[in-house]
Amino acid sequence: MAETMLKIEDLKTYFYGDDGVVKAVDGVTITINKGETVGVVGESGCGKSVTSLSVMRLLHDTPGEIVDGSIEFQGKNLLSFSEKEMRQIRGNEVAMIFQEPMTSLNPVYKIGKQLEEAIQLHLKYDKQKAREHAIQMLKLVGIPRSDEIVNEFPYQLSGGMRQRVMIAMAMACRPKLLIADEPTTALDVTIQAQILDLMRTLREESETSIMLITHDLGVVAEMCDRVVVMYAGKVVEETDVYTLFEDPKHPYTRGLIGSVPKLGKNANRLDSIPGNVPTPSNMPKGCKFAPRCSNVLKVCLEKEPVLEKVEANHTCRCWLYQNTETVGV
Amino acid sequence: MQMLAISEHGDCGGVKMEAPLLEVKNLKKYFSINKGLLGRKKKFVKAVDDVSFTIKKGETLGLVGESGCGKSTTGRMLMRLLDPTEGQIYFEGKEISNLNDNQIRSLRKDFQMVFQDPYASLNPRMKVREIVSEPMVIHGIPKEERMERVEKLLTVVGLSAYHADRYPHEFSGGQRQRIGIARALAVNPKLIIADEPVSALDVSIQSQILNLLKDLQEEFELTYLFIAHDLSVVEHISDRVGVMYLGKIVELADKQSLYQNPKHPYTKALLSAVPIPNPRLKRERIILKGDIPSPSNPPSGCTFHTRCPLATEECRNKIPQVKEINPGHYVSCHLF
Amino acid sequence: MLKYLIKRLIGIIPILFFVSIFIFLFVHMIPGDPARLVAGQDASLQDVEMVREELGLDRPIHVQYFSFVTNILQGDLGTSLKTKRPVLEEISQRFMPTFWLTVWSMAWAVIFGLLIGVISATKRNKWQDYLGMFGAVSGISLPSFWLGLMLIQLFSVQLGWLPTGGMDSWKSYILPSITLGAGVAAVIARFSRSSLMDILKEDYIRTGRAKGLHENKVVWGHGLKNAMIPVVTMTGLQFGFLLGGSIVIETVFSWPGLGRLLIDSVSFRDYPVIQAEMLLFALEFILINLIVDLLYGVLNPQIRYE
Amino acid sequence: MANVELREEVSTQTTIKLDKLSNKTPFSEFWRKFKKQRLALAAGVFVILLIVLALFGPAVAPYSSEEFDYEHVLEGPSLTHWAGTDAYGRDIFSRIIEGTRISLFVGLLSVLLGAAGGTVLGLISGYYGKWLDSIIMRICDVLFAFPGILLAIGIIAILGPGLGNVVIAIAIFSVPIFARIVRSNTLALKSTVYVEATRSMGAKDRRMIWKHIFPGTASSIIVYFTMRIGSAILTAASLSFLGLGAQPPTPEWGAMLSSGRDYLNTAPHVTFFPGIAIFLTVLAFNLLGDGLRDALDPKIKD
Repeated sequence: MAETMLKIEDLKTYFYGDDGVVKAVDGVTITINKGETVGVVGESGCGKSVTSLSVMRLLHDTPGEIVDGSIEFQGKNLLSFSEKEMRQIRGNEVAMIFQEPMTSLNPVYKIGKQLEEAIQLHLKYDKQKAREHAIQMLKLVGIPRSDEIVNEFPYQLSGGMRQRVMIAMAMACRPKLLIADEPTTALDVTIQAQILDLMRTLREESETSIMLITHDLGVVAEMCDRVVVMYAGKVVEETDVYTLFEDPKHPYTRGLIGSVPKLGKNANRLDSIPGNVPTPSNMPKGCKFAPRCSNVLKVCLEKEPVLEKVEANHTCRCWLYQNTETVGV
Repeated sequence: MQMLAISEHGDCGGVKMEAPLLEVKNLKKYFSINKGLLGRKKKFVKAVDDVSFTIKKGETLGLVGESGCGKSTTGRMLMRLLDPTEGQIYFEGKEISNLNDNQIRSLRKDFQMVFQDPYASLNPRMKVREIVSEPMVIHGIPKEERMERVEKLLTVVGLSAYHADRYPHEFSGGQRQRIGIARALAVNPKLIIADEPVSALDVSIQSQILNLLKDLQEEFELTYLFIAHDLSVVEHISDRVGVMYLGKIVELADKQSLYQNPKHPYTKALLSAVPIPNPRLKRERIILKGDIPSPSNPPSGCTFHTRCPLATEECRNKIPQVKEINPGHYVSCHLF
Repeated sequence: MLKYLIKRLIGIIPILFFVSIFIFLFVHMIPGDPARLVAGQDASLQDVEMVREELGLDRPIHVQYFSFVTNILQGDLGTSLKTKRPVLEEISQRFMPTFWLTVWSMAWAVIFGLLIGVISATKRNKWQDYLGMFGAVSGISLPSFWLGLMLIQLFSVQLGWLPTGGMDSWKSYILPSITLGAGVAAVIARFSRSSLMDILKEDYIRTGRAKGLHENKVVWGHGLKNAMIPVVTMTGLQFGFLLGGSIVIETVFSWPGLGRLLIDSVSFRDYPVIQAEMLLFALEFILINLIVDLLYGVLNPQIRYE
Repeated sequence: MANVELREEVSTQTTIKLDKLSNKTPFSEFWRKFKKQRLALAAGVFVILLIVLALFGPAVAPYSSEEFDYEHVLEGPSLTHWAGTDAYGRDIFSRIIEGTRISLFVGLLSVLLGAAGGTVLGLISGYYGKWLDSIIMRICDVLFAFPGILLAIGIIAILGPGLGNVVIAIAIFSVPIFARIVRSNTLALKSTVYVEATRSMGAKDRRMIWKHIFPGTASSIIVYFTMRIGSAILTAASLSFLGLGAQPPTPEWGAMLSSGRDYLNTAPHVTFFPGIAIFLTVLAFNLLGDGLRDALDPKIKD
């Protein structure tokens, strides 16, 4: 068995707003091994980003709160860490890149300063050495004229370049786990190809584990070893990337794969999932996907299925595959 | 510079030539940016730079390209939301690019637009009924007919009649886009310009809307100009596709030729850059170097030469002409 | 940056032009005959005509405007009707007291306003925030003249710690500058709170936290510098408020400044002085806003380097 | 496993549930947010009370504002005179009640005039742009170059002291404030996609302005309107305090306060109570404005 890097178990992150409790993440279990890239896929509002922010314990500007579960990083429970201990982890052992490269860098500070900040903090380098390391990191992510770029401001760079800077910043302290939240969604296709290529190269060189959050099944197929599919705050299916695309079990996963127009395949109509993603105030009682499911059973409306092994290395949360013994029906 | 699609699918002999619904000739849009103080050395952003194409009745033309390629600006000029700097637009054989605001107003009935952002394109202070009936009010359709039609339109786009008395914020993104489509259909348009109509939507919703657009096209004999950045989506919905780069159409062909047999190095790179949801598929990938240049300072010669893996000296100096290399397949590249 | 500066300076020209016209027309808007006004009610018709000629009021209006501007540029602002002394002399005597009063008030206002604003923004929805913001909304609702009188009553009359008015020692500055600065401090507090709160929602703040930075460094290092950009602009606008407020406050504290001169002049209908004061206040305000624009440029790298 | 029917059933169930839940008009949304802000709610009640006092003040007041009583001059607060008496033995509390009408009238009227003028100018300036915009905005710049109260003093210097002239003066310097807000809102709304969508349908300017742009600026106007009433009342009181507004014996709060200055050492209540009246009234309008701002959120949503 490979060394476990991150083990999220039964994580629950709830939002306390004006209209009551929103269960943004409601019992999520994800395991990431050393050197592995795990994709977390789902549509907007499925809780994938909140899961990643929970790992970093970065729910500051949300009304969110982790109410249950555990997040073990290299065997240590991050939820028991103090804020001070968390700061040692963030940007050091666990780093993060975000979706919006245009707004993720501080407009009033030079690129170099923003990189050096983390380097000086975690690697305890002096100013001179931090600067050298920053330049080296920028070179590594393929930024031309890196020794000049350190003295420039974010507005002088394009979106693709800024995302490279973000990656350089994240990789600067050689993290063991990189959380990438939709890192290419805001970028153009040709730039996306560049960034994905860069991430693959860096992964091979550094053996960093990656948690890749995305809605794009194409990106998943290209980047990931294993995939976790989320719907309405819960994991509905988890397996390796090949099985997911060749033998998806959960009706939602199947619908999702069928919904995507595929390049070169000329289908006249696309499969589509009817209805809309349920809103927090309007959560169905049983299985959250039941109202949109084409294989719905009576039991789906009453009781929620559990996430269960359907094959070795393949789990699914669906009554179609549920073991009757555990259910007791 | 000619880019008229006279023939299609090689069957031009049998079918008699039909005048295109829309014809665009050498369309340009330069935005001036004032640089300098008193000197007023004017600089231009060449958002659209010499674009020509035609759309036939009942077909879907896809315009695809990355940010800053001018695809949305082209759509806005066709809607006359922007005035072209140069060039002509013909609608059913009649030039409309020289009409003034008042003359264009009645013509707008035939052109309708579906916008990218379903949240921003509906007035949050209006009920769905008012939103959908607004084009009918503008074009003088009597009230009884409007009320009846609104409910019919809502059913057509997959909503219910009772949704008419709701406000937009009560709907999800996909439902709002349906409202937007109902509004576009309200005055029986001939041409619908859809500017990234599904890019703000979730995957499962995106396919619903794409299917809806296809169904409506059949039912109402609509013609679409479909503008998007997603190559797979454009392939799915279009009959012919134009690829834009920095204000120019670099390649235009029917869907099969363009996707199976792309000619322009940019089209090739673009197609190879799209991530495909199949983990077993290992492709030769062309990764373009560098960023997309700014349209305010486009490269000389062929605008793609800074990133083109096959660029030669000629590409740096000479602007390539559009050539028809196969019937209906137009490429603007020195290699051909 | 130089380009930006030049652009700003050029932008001022039309405003100055319109302001000068406005002030020039000011005297012409006064009901009645300005010449009669200057000459006095008992003056003979002949005298009035003489005054008219002297003031150039018999000339065409554009000629009058032109000489008005030339006179101003030469420092000739006319003669006070009340004291018969040159207006420039009257005003320059009164300038420094008002100047120092506004500077002190602004200093208070910025220090306390920012402090309250930042604390409220970081302690959002906690008691510190509620207290700070209730204080601030009270600050903008307090009639400054009443606050001044109450402070006099407490600190001068009851306790006898500070003088009731006049400008004798550093002690005389305390009450007027606090009174004048209170409103501005409240505005700055409210504005910097909302500005900082908006900034703290930005993506780059999250980036800072994800780097493992201490929360203090995130707020004071990454947040505040960005939040300052709109706050500086707004503070500049508040100078106008201060200048206006000084008119009232100087009356309350018998301060020998421009504001009291203005009120005295209004009741005496001393138009040359009123005219000159309006010009001076407008110029001051325009100048301050120019400085603010420059500061804005310094804070914003996009302007600084282009 | 063809469970299409069942699915339909489920969908219908959830739709019905959804329909019950959502009955949100813009007003109900506003009220839901507004009623949560207790301070603003209290301020609103206080403002209503003030309006009632303004309408029926003299009927409610215990004494007449012109009732001289030389037996009880400059008396402190007592059970018979809640806020004491002034130098002529008049009941200060009654005078304050009567002053409500003056202050509210001056505040409301001046801001109403200023807002009307400013809104029209702002809409024209923002919607039509070009040279009209330049001219209107330059004029606003000039008016802005003078601190508000200075401008008012200047105007009064021309027109002469008096409450009517105070109203005119405050209205004039309110115009550019509203013009700027409405203009910037108009510009933002003009570039929204839904206004563009309407334009693409062939709508005329009149429809665009009245159906789409003006309603969009309304919430900003309401918020600023409320807050400006507070500051207008403050300015009017300041001018009266300086002797440029209401003249004694009018029971205007600023004028009352001014007349109390001479007795500051011996009878501070003469200045204290009118000041409290001004403070509470202005505070109420400001708190109400804050609450309206938070509930209406005049920033244009995307």
